[in-house]
Amino acid sequence: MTYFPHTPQEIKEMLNTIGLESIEDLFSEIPEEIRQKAKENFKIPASPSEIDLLEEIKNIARKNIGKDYISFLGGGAYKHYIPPFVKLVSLFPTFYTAYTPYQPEISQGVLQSIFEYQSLICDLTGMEVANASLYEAGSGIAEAALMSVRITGKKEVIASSGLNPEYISVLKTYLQAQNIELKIIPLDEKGETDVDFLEKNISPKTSGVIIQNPNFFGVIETKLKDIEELIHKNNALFILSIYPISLGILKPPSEYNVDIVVGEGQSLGIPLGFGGPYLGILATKKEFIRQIPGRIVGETIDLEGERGFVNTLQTREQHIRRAKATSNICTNEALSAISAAVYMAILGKKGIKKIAEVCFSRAHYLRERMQKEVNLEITYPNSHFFNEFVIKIPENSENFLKKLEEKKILGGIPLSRFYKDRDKEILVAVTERNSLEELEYYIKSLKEVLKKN
Amino acid sequence: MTYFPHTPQEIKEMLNTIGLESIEDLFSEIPEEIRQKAKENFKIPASPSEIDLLEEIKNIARKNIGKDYISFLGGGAYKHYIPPFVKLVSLFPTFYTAYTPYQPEISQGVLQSIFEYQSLICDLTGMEVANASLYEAGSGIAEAALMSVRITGKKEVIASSGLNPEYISVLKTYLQAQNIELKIIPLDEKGETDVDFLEKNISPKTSGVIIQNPNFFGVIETKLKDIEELIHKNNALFILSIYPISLGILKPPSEYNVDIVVGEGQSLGIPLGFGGPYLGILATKKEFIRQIPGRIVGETIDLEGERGFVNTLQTREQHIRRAKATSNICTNEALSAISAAVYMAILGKKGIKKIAEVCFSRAHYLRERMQKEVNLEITYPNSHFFNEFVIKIPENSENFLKKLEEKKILGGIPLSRFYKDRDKEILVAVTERNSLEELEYYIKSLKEVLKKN
Amino acid sequence: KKIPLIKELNNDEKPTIHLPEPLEDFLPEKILPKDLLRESLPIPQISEIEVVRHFTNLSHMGYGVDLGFYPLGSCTMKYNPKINEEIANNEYFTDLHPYTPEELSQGALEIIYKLGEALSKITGMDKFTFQPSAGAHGELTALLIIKAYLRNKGENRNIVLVPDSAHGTNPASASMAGFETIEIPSDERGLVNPNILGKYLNKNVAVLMLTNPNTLGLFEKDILKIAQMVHDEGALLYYDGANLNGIMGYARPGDMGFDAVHVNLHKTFSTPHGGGGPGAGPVGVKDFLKDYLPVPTVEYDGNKYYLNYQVPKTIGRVRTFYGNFLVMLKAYAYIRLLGDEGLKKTTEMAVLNANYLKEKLKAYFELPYPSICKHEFVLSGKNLKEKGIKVLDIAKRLLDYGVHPPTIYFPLIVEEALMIEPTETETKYTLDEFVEIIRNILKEVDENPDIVKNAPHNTPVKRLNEVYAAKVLKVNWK
Amino acid sequence: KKIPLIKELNNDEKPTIHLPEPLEDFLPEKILPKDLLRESLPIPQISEIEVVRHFTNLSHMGYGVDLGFYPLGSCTMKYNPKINEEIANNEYFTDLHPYTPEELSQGALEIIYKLGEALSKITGMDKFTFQPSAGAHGELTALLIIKAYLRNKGENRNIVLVPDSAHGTNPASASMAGFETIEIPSDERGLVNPNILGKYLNKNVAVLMLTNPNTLGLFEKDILKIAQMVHDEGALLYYDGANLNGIMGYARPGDMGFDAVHVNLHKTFSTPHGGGGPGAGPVGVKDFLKDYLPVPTVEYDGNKYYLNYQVPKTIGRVRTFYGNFLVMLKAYAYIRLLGDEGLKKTTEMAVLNANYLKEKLKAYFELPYPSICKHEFVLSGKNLKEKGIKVLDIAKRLLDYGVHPPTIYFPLIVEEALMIEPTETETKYTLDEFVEIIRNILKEVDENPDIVKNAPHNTPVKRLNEVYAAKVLKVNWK
Repeated sequence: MTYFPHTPQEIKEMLNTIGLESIEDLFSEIPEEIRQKAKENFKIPASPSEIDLLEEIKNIARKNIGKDYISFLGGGAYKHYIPPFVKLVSLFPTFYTAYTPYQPEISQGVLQSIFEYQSLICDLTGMEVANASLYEAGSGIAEAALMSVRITGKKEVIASSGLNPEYISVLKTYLQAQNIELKIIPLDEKGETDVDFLEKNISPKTSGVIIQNPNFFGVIETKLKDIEELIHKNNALFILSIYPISLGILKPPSEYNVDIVVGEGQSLGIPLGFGGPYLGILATKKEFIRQIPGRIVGETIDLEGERGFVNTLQTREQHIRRAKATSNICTNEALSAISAAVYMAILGKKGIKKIAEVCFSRAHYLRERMQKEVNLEITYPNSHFFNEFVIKIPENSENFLKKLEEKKILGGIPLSRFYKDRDKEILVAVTERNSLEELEYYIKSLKEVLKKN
Repeated sequence: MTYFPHTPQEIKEMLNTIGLESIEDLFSEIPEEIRQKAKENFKIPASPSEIDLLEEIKNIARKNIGKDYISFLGGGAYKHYIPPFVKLVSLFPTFYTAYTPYQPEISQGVLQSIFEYQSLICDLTGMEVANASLYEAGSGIAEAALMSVRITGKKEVIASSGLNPEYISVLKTYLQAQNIELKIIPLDEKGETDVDFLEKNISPKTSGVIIQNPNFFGVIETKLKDIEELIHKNNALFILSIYPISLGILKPPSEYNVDIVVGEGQSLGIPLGFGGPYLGILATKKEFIRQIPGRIVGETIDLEGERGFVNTLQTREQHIRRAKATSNICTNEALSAISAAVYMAILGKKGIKKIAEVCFSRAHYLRERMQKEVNLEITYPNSHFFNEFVIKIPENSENFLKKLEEKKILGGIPLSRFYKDRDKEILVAVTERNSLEELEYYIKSLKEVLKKN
Repeated sequence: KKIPLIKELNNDEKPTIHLPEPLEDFLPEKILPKDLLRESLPIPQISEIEVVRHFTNLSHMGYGVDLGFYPLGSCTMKYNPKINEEIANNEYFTDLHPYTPEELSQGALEIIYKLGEALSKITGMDKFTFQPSAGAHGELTALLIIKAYLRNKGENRNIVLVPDSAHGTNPASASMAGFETIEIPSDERGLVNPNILGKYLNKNVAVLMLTNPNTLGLFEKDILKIAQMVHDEGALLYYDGANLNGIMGYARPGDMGFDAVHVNLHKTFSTPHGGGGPGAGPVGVKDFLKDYLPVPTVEYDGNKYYLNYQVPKTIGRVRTFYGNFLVMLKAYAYIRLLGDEGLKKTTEMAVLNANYLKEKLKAYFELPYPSICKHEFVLSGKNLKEKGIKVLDIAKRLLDYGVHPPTIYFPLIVEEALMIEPTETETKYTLDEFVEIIRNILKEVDENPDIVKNAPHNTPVKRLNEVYAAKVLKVNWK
Repeated sequence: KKIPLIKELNNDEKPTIHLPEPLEDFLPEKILPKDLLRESLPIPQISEIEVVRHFTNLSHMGYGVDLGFYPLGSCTMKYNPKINEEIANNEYFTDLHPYTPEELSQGALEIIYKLGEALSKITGMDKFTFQPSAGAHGELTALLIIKAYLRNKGENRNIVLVPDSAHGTNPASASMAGFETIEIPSDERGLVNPNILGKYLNKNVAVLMLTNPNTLGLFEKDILKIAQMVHDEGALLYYDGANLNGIMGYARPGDMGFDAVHVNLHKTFSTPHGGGGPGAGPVGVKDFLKDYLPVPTVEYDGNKYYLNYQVPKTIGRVRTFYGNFLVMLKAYAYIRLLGDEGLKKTTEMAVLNANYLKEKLKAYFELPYPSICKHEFVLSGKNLKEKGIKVLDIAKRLLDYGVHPPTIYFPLIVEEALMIEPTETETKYTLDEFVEIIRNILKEVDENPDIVKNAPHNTPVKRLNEVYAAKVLKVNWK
């Protein structure tokens, strides 16, 4: 079984046209030794039918029982409401079964949608230009760091340890490959990037500084103005990693004079999907446009002067510039970018702001109840946060979370997953999909679990 | 909250254009008394949000726990495999958000699809013409009976009691309205329509005779030739209700010289959906085309002589012929018909035959195991059947089925649901979605339940 | 781009999809006598990719509410919310067999029951049946209920009155229910006039069928008087719910004196029309008629929902199972999302849009009934006749501008009728654009009439010959 | 039909969708200092129906495999089975958070693990990582693994060799991995010639990157010899899996001597390309490299699947989480449905289609490398130059005939290249039709060259000015 549509008669005719006798003849130049090994070792059982396959995979899917739990997991991927039309668009045949729009005249649907994605990202971040997408935030941050190296001609990147630890890990991998130095700045007692420490470590050798806001611990960085001054005084670039939904209420990066905005776009209408595909956002100032990695869609005119859209500045890209390209990226996450565009369009400014407010208010409500009613200690109690915060519990966090799992709650991410020494802290995220009943149930369950201890 | 897109400013401008001051003014001619009552009694709470609504209805949906049971329910609605593309087509915007194609030039997609549906139904049944769909089989059979009355000018319809009891019930309702007599013919000991009885009851006054094949008890009617001769000798019409999938292997109605074929099209790619929307199939001989109820799509040419499709013979229909129309049907089941067309196209002759063979062979295998291993008595043991058969159990069928339900099996339909006196019989249906493992589990469970008795 | 018929791609040797194999020992040819088996199946065989391309390309040769303005009068082509599609695609609904035991299908029964409650609130009726699959089916059902009621009272009334502006389904349904239809002429206001009605009312009249607002989009102001007259004569009053969206929240059929109603879920409650169906036409009745409803009804005993087959004087079934359940589900979601205020606002904006558009368009056509309309209005294009232009030409030319034309040649009482229903989901911008398009077309009528007479030009096919179709009657690919 | 930008429909007063309300007492403005808050959000506000129409109309201005032939060379635009979309839409996958505890996400981990096993069988490699999100990402990952391996051995080799026919991603990935790239000229057969290769091999060479079959669609016959030479020199051999579909079932990179490979799930394994992505580029390595794979890997202890962060010499992460999981899922379903025989047949029919089309088209263009090809082949349109026609014109004219053009101007070593990959899912009929279209266009070149030079004519926009775009650089709607 396969999806080929040929009849036996056609196969015969076609072989005849080619002048061969058998299908095997089409592979005759492959050394016999190689073919023999394939014959012996290439063994994969086929499913008996589509019906069986659907059943088989449905049974595998059901093992993901965590899906049915009340979830407070965040840490870079968030359970947000996806308006149904967003999902329908990703099933439009001309979107999902198209390749990269190399032939713009028959690809205006994809191209205009991506142009609108770029525009909406600029609206959201306040930046001047955005690209057509990168894989996700981690590699996106690495690309931004490399961009700062290309632009400044310097080879030292500084990152706040408020950055998602997975992003830091990716960054290390990418920078090490090109012998670029990476310095990590600690947080202060408020859970914000330690500006004093940054001041001591930044120098005219620094190419870029990466901050995340809200940072991995949910804390809103309040000294971005100071940080920006430090960075630009040293002729480095200010790279900020953002959580798009938070920009429904938080001051946009442009107002902090950020040079490159990066971020995970998953919250903009893209399913959790066990980690991917997601969407790497990258936006910057127009002056840096020629150093942007990946594709960019631009407006143009056709022979009759009508508006149309094309991939532009392709001379930066690998298929033309090869070893000198701004990045090796070719396949990106176009369909995710389209989803994000549809998401932002259908919510609009009011909707995005409201979602941000619901996340914010429910998270603050939950944290207050945890403090006041459950007497839980909060890790950065006096810091500002958006929809995520760290709680301290009196025992090993993994044990504690297991007890919550018995009540069908995924209570948060144990910080020990990333920081071996922080084994009694949990990162709790709240979104608009956590109903008030869920918050109530979480509080109730916390009380029960703590009582048992 | 509603789906209107107006801004307050626009509403003001529009009222201004109309020359009114308030929205209320638009309703001023409605008597105050009526408006007041509406104000007092029109109370429906709104859902707090889309998110809440989805959650609320998901919770209601989960109460349909029978969906997760292994099911042997049939009796006119069958759990068949629906190829995923069939479902995708029903979400194509130009199909599902269109009205009846009154403007054929911009509706060629729907019209050609329905023309192809009609053609595929003709291919499947062997008939010459089919309409664009009726609601479902029950009212379809009633329409066919009325058609026979119009064509023959006689007012007496005979139906086999092998006809689905719900169809008989619908038929009674429709015929009684027009004072048409309905006679019901019993089955013989093999579970087939009693031909002798028919012979005694049919007369030149009979307008039509309705047989179902396979009949409600799953039995294949083997004397259709004899029945046909009787019917036509009396200048009545032969109406046959079919199960489309069975025609993958069974002789088509045309070969029995059937005059009107009707049937439930649900098995052709339409979800069970708790009983609807389904698809009423109606096909007949070309000579009767002007008496067909409902819409018919025909091929034509455009101004330039190119092929195109339109609704045709509209002079039969209610919007033109009004009280003299062949039926009152207006809205039909176009989208279900398109699904059926896609279903038949994607399976093709080979696929439909194979599905029929899988249903047939698994049903026969199960029945044999029930007889040989479980020692169950079969109601019509020596009759031919397609994928459905009646078993006898030693106790009240509803009690018996409850015990199977405890094992997450819906073992079949208790005949007592329709025939009060047949309270120890169960109608069992097998389709290609009943895997061999399911059959095995059913046998095992039967043994356990019977042992307990 | 020409799209072939599936048949034209047929090749018997092409593969089908990956299906399970039958059990060799139980193949039909080993078990059934040969004369029961078919020799060949003439259905075409084409490959999966060809099927996908075929229907995908066909879908690009169409139009729908999701593509643009669709002001088809009396059809209520409003936006179909996508959330309802998502809800109706839940496997716990789509994969549920109608004979699933009640205790295992409580969710589905709950939806039906609660939709009935909501529709009762909306219409002012006491109890609903959901068997009717479409508006016309609802009409038939209601007429059968009324007939059974009258017969039960010993009355053999056999006349159904309808206004001359009525939907064609009204008289057609009356015929199917075994009644005769008599048409009442509308008065100069476009309304049923009690004085005229009086002449038609007598002891043979079983029922007066009205749609209110009527097909001219006008509210039957004298409805209370009409109801009184009908009831005084011992007849009943039936509400054709096709236009309920013009008054929802402001007036309830039950409060106007109607005894039975049908509601088109695919109109007022926004379930998609599917290129012709499925719809749903639930029927609501006042208490005194509820013993006549089709079986089964869905009931709630305070604990559990159940199917009730014990309706004492039931007319029986009008279809199998319980109705177009998945359509009900979408309508229920729509009602639940909007609530009373949202539904009322829906009506308000629909009526606002209609009156605004009427005001804007009356400069270009005749407006036979100039009063405030409800959700739709009717223009007459007879002023164009002298230029040799029919409203059909205008309609076809509209296709070139990418909008769906209004309903034409209905209602029958208006010459060269253009029946326009913008619905509440259209923006003012769209309405203004439509006016501009009409203005352009009328300019073309003066400057270049042939472009209008031979329209459409930009569609996948040119104007189609309907007469030819009815002559050759090629209704399948054989 | 012109489609406005969303921005052009903006009106701040328009409603958003029906969302929950925030808790009044915990509004940001009551809690956060003002200077952290934004004053306004310039994102446009338009209504739901407008958004739906906007994107639905845009979707009707495009092309995809589901609409027709898409012989874009090196891109493997085969049919994307719809069953895989259904599988990947299951909420138990789509709604699963990547940090869900392992015991509660066993299904997802199982899919990743089993896909790794299957790809190992297909490629002859020992272990896979799924972090790479695309082919180029896989190249980078593999190069970093190789680099780490060499550094661990104390070797500072810094040269990556690629043939001059290589994909542009190869040198670009080499740069990102901190290597220098040197191109090896192909020989007159279009292949890497061991004699030429010998001149480039030395102790600075870290790796030779090959795609086999290469971008000319030709199998590198001397691959065993090449592998020997590379390994003898202490360098490694890397397989760019973009063309795996040309040999799957007949040859495995592992058996040819490759040490590391990437596989494009969106090419060979038919996951849809999404208008540019997402794809997935898992990397497989031989045993001696597996300690360098990115963390975490997915493992199975005989009882339970788990994430392993303890990879001794790991290069670290190349992205967050575990890769494009939903893409993996589709690829897994594809492989499971087809099995070994189906996959092999896939290759056979792809190669048959390519050779058939090559045979038919060679009359019309130059065929620089006439030997049997694999899944694709390259023609040269330089014969048209004297007529003033570029292959770009041919490509644009093809759009008018409703098919997607081949890849043009690649590979760089062929002048006026047309790179054609029909894939196995195309019918002979489609191929014949394509030949006929080409024949027609070439006739037009002789008879009416302007129609070709100014093509396309039937598309939503006419030929677009790419130079102008790069000049004005209008990359958003501000």
